[in-house]
Amino acid sequence: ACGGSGSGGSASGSGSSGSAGAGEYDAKVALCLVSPANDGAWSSYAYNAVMAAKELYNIDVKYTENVKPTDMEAVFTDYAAQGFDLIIGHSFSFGDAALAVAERYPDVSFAIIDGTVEADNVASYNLKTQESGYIQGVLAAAMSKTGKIGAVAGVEGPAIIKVAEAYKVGARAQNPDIEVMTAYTGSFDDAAKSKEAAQAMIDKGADIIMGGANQSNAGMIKACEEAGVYCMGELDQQSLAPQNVLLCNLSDIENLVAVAVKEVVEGTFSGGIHEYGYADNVLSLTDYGELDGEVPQEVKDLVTETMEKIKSGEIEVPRIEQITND
Amino acid sequence: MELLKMKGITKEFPGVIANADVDLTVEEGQIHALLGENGAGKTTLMNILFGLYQADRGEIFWKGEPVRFRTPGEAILHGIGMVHQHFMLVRNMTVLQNIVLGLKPEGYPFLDTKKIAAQLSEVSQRYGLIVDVNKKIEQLSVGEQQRVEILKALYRNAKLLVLDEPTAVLTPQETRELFAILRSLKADGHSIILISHHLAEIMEVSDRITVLRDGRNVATVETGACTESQLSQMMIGRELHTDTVERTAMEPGEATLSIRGLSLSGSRGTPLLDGIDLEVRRGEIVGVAGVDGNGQGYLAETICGIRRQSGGSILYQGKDIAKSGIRERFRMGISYIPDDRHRDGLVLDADVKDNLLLRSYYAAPNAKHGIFQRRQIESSTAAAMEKYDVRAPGLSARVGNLSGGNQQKIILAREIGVEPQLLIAMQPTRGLDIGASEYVHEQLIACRNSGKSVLLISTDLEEIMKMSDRIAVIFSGKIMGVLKNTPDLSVETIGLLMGGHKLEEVRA
Amino acid sequence: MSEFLTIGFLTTFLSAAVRTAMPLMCAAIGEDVSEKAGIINVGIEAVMIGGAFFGFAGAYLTDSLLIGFLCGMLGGLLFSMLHAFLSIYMRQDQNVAGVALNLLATGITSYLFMLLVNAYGIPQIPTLSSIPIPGLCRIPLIGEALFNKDIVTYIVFLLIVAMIFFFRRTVWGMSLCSIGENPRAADTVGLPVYRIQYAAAAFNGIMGGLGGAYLLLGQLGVFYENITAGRGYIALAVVVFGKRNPLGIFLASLFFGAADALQFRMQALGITLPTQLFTGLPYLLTALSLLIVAKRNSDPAALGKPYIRTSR
Amino acid sequence: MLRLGLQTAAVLVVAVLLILVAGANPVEAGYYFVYGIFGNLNGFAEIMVKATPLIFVGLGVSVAFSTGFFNIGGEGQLYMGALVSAMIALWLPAPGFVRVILSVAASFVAGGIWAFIPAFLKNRMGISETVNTIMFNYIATMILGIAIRGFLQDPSDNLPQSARIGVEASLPALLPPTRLHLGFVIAVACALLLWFIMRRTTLGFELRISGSNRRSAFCTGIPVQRSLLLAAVISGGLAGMAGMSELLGVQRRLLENLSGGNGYTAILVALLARNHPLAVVAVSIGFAALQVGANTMQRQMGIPASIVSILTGFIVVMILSKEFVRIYREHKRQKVSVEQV
Ligand SMILES: Nc1ncnc2c1ncn2[C@@H]1O[C@H](COP(=O)(O)OP(=O)(O)OP(=O)(O)O)[C@@H](O)[C@H]1O
Ligand SMILES: Nc1ncnc2c1ncn2[C@@H]1O[C@H](COP(=O)(O)OP(=O)(O)OP(=O)(O)O)[C@@H](O)[C@H]1O
Ligand SMILES: [Mg+2]
Ligand SMILES: [Mg+2]
Repeated sequence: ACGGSGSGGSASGSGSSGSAGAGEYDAKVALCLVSPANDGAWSSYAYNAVMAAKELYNIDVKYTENVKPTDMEAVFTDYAAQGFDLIIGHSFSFGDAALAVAERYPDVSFAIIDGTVEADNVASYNLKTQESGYIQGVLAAAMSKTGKIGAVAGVEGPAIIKVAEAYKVGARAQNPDIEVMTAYTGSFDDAAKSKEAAQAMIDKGADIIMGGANQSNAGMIKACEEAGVYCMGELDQQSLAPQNVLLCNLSDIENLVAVAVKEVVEGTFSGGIHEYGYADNVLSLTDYGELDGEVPQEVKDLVTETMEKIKSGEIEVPRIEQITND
Repeated sequence: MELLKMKGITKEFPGVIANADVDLTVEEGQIHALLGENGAGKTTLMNILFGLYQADRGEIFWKGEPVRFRTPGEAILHGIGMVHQHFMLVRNMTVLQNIVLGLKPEGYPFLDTKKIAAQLSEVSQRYGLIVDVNKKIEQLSVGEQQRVEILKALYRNAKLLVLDEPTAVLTPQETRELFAILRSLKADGHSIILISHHLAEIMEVSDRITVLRDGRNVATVETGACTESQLSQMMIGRELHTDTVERTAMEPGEATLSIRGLSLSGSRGTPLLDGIDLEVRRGEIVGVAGVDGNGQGYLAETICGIRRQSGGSILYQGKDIAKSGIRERFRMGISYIPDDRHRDGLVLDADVKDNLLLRSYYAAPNAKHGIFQRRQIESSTAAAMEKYDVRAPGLSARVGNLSGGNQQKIILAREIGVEPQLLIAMQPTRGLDIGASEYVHEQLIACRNSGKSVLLISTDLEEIMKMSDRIAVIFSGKIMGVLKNTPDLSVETIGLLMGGHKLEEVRA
Repeated sequence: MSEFLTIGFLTTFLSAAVRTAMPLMCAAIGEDVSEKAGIINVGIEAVMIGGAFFGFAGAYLTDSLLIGFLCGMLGGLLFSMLHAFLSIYMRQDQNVAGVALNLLATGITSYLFMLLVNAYGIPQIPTLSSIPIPGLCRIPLIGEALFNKDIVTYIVFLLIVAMIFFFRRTVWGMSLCSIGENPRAADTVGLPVYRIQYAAAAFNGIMGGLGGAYLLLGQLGVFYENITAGRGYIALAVVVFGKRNPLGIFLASLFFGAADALQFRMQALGITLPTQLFTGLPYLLTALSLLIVAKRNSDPAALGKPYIRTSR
Repeated sequence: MLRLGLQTAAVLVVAVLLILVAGANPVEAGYYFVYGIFGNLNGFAEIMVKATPLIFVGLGVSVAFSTGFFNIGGEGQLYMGALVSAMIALWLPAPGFVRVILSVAASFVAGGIWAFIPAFLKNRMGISETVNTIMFNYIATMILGIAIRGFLQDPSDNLPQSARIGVEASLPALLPPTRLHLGFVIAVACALLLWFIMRRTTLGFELRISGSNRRSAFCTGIPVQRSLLLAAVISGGLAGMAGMSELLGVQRRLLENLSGGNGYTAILVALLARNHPLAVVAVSIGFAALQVGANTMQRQMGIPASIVSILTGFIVVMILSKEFVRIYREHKRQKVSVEQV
């Protein structure tokens, strides 16, 4: 699933010089990432999405990985000056750069994934990931035999916190007595810490754990594999331990990036803060893979039912962006 | 029989030819002295023999066979041992560990301390090289460390022992002990190469002498067949004019320095100086004699303010200077020539100019408002260099690259050039050749003759007797007695005081 | 709070501490030997990431953990020898060489990983399994921590014992120390100073590589950029905190492992402090621990100074 | 000259190989590299922008190195400087320019303190600064992380970052629309000042001498302790100013990873500049140009970022090995002379 940055050379199209006329394409799209394109999680989502869009539409795609905060504005300026139609900043931290550059290049559209900024030509594309946290909480609570479940998250930021908090809410909605442990490793890199955090929860009796630490989820999944308990990951992490990973939040961010590209190509782009959830078919979950037979039918029904309720608005999942202590 | 023959050895360092076509032949069972001024190339020649340096040209024959030593290890294997000018000991390891280092001792690869200690005591008994093998090097005196070095060489079955300036750090007694050891080694069939600047010592102990000058052979002579003055003439290439500056007869004036009950305690409260009383008057050189390590360094450093006294008082020109810092004391006229110039007196990585400025860089006219007056500095330091005959490529030459003698002259220029009221000179000629030593002595006497005070601290009794108006003997942090340096004062008297006997006992 | 004192909690906690300590222990033991020979390598992080990547690649491509570990040690060796070349042969500042090494290793491993991913998709490998030692692993409290571990852990334990013996009882250990203290003295008694320094650096590379490889082959099974996440820097601190002796290093790495293990156990118990405090805790402890051991400075006298035989 | 040519050739060969293996066209890459640097005003200004923090920290590191304080803590000192600047720029009820001036001073003090602690521990207790400054980097990162999630967090949302600093309290732009800002001028001014201090003043003399031989300096009455601590403070202070400059000149918001490794890169800068303040400026600009060119390459062609790290590391290794031929000859001469003996 993960293409890796090595194909980047080919992504640039053939060797025309810097001033490729926009005429050949319907649109020119630039993607800016904060980590390597092949991190197997956060940045890979976006990379895969634009590459998929390239297949779908007649667009030119370029990308830059490992952009440091102080370089963001420079990267945006450069792409904008070259006449790109859409510049995607794949992290909230691109927000300032987008606002600053957008003012100077009113014809360019800027999309910030998971952002908080808006302007005429700047849109933030956000996910109601709390919804998937909630569903996973319901599932975990329903599956748990010990009455103890866990969530291992990465760096504390609102995008991560809101999932973990909704996980608690969902779990308690299913089973008010459930004990939910959460831990933040402070890193998306340190898989060993993620593993240690999961192990600590397993040692305390947790029998199902959700991961919210991008690529370092691998450590958490490893711990669950060794202990023989269930867990939930992201993207295609099911393949890491098919006998343990119940399901993953599927490609949610991929869809989000795809939406942004689609809007620009189709001319429906508008500034503002756009939020998408299950109702928009942007969020989804994988199936149970090899564990299909292990999940009782009533639990499966419960998950489907919960998802329907969220879609219909019957359940409004709260967005909690500060860690709560209970 | 010829044990060693070095032929046509040539060694060049960037800019210097240290050895030019040098020959050296050492007979079995002989003590062969190597003589030469500072920088003549003695150490270099020995380092080549020992495999530390590689000669650019030349041959070495060992017992008649041509040999090549790429590393010291190879030289050791052939039976060459070397006691370096600066000891090669690992300070935080024990004597025993230092001695077996690099060998495959009994029990190898394990360290069988007991067995080795037994073997060692055999060797040390035989030559009277007594040391406690379980002590760490840092606990030993310099003389003991030298014994360890010799023991180290002998334990390796050294047939030829090279000693580079071994007596520079020893007291007369220790030197005598060393020579006894050397003689017994010789009697045992060992050969010895001895480097020293002390002609008397060489005359006393050696069988043959090779003299080097500017990296070249000057002569090789039988010891009996030449005199000291001939030797020094060969070394420096001219007649040595001794004692040109005489101590003029003069009545000393009032006390410049007056020390009362001075004491200093170490980190664990051990007394390093213990109730010292001492006076230095105007127009007088007071010599402090004593075996190394009896508190001389502490005394000098306490007077200069480097260490803070724990009791008693130091009156300088009648004022108590207990509260003054190092710089303040210097400005009041207290200068200091430290014994370890590399450690305490010079910044080897800095240039000549900076080293000359160390004491006065901040003061007018060198600096105004913290900014250097460069012209002023250039001219004043150049003048100092000229006046004190510092031979260096220029003001911006790195001091680390100068010879010891020239390094010492920089210190003299800095400390004496300011015309101090009180000069504390500690081992001021250690490691210097005769010419340089003579120069230092002249400067000290000139200082005294102009009515200043000099406190000369030295372990070289000869120097003390030659230079001082009065002699204080220090032992174990105490002054054992102060004697007037009259012609009837005997070396024996001082020697007894140095050994810890009380003045009353000695007089009795 | 009482939960902290149950046997169950302590048992799993100690076991976690040992597990977390392992990579640190390997790297620190290697670094200690290197520093004893006078070579300080602040690029030990690079050595670990080298071990991690090459170990991973080796195991992935050959399906053999053994070959993986060998490749890892070789990878660590490679980076360590580059540092050794710069600091011994080229006589450069060892710290600068270390910083350069860190830069280089991050780049090289992530570049090679990119090539690996392009060729094979997202790679994953199995990890070592535990081999409980019958009887001993039942000992309450410490049985789980010390005697229910994988083979590499046991080997490292044995190595620690061997190192204690090496330094205290053998001529080799003594020779090694003499080089860090006074290389010229060592040279003049015929010890091959440079060769021993290279050997010490090689050992450092092998151990650092093992530490990095262990992180992947013993614990995680996946690789990505920067996966060692600063453990090399902690290993440097472990050496100092452990007073540069093997037993001390064993205990110091356990201490840091325990700090890490405690962090997540506290979070799991719902004890909430800012998580930055938790993640920063090991470093804070390290800085404090440096203060504690400060009174007895154990730096070898010639540490970090290039030895040049022909100068003086 | 020959050596320089050979080394340049070697770097080029490695670069071409890496690019080829990554599946891209080296000629095109070379075009974009040069284009990025010289192709437009923006790229040119970017070089100065990227050089600015390197100059500050590089100067700091060079002061520390020349007094024997091995400061690997530039990263942490930078963060502390940025943190304090952010607090002043955001909170102080004063006119913008006053806040800027106070920020400049306060960032120096904050970075200085962050270097002072390990320096003090080194001088008083003999704690090796190499390890300690690294630990202080992590501790500073930790404090920053707590700050932007707590008392400094932007109240308008929950992101781990501070509020945005207004234009009035920022370093003015020099060449709009490029990002070139006053920080660059301040950095160059610092370099000149430092050069003057180190070479022409008694203070610089004290710093240099104390660094070369503490004991001799002490015995001749130079205030050694004070000098060494002062050098550390200057070193950390300059790194702190880098934080201020990045914050008020570029980012205008405090967030994680503001430094992006400048604290470590600066060590290499100081090495290549041989601790000479003016050379630090030149080398920093060189490093920045390399990055700007490489970034353009990456943006246009998707060439992986890791290639830049490899090349930078490789160049440094080459420079560290520049004496290789001389040392090799030295060894060889020894061997030859042995053969002749
Ligand atoms: N490592 C070195 N590098 C450069 N030059 C050196 C080195 N060692 C010695 N020299 C040069 O060789 C010459 C001879 O030095 P050497 O140490 O052999 O003199 P020496 O006779 O031992 O003097 P001293 O009596 O002062 O010990 C010196 O003038 C010096 O210039
Ligand atoms: N590293 C070096 N590089 C160049 N020349 C050197 C070096 N070390 C020493 N020298 C040269 O060595 C010569 C003599 O120095 P040496 O150290 O032998 O003097 P010294 O009187 O023996 O000093 P000391 O008595 O303190 O040992 C000087 O002329 C100097 O040029
Ligand atoms: Mg000599
Ligand atoms: Mg000498």
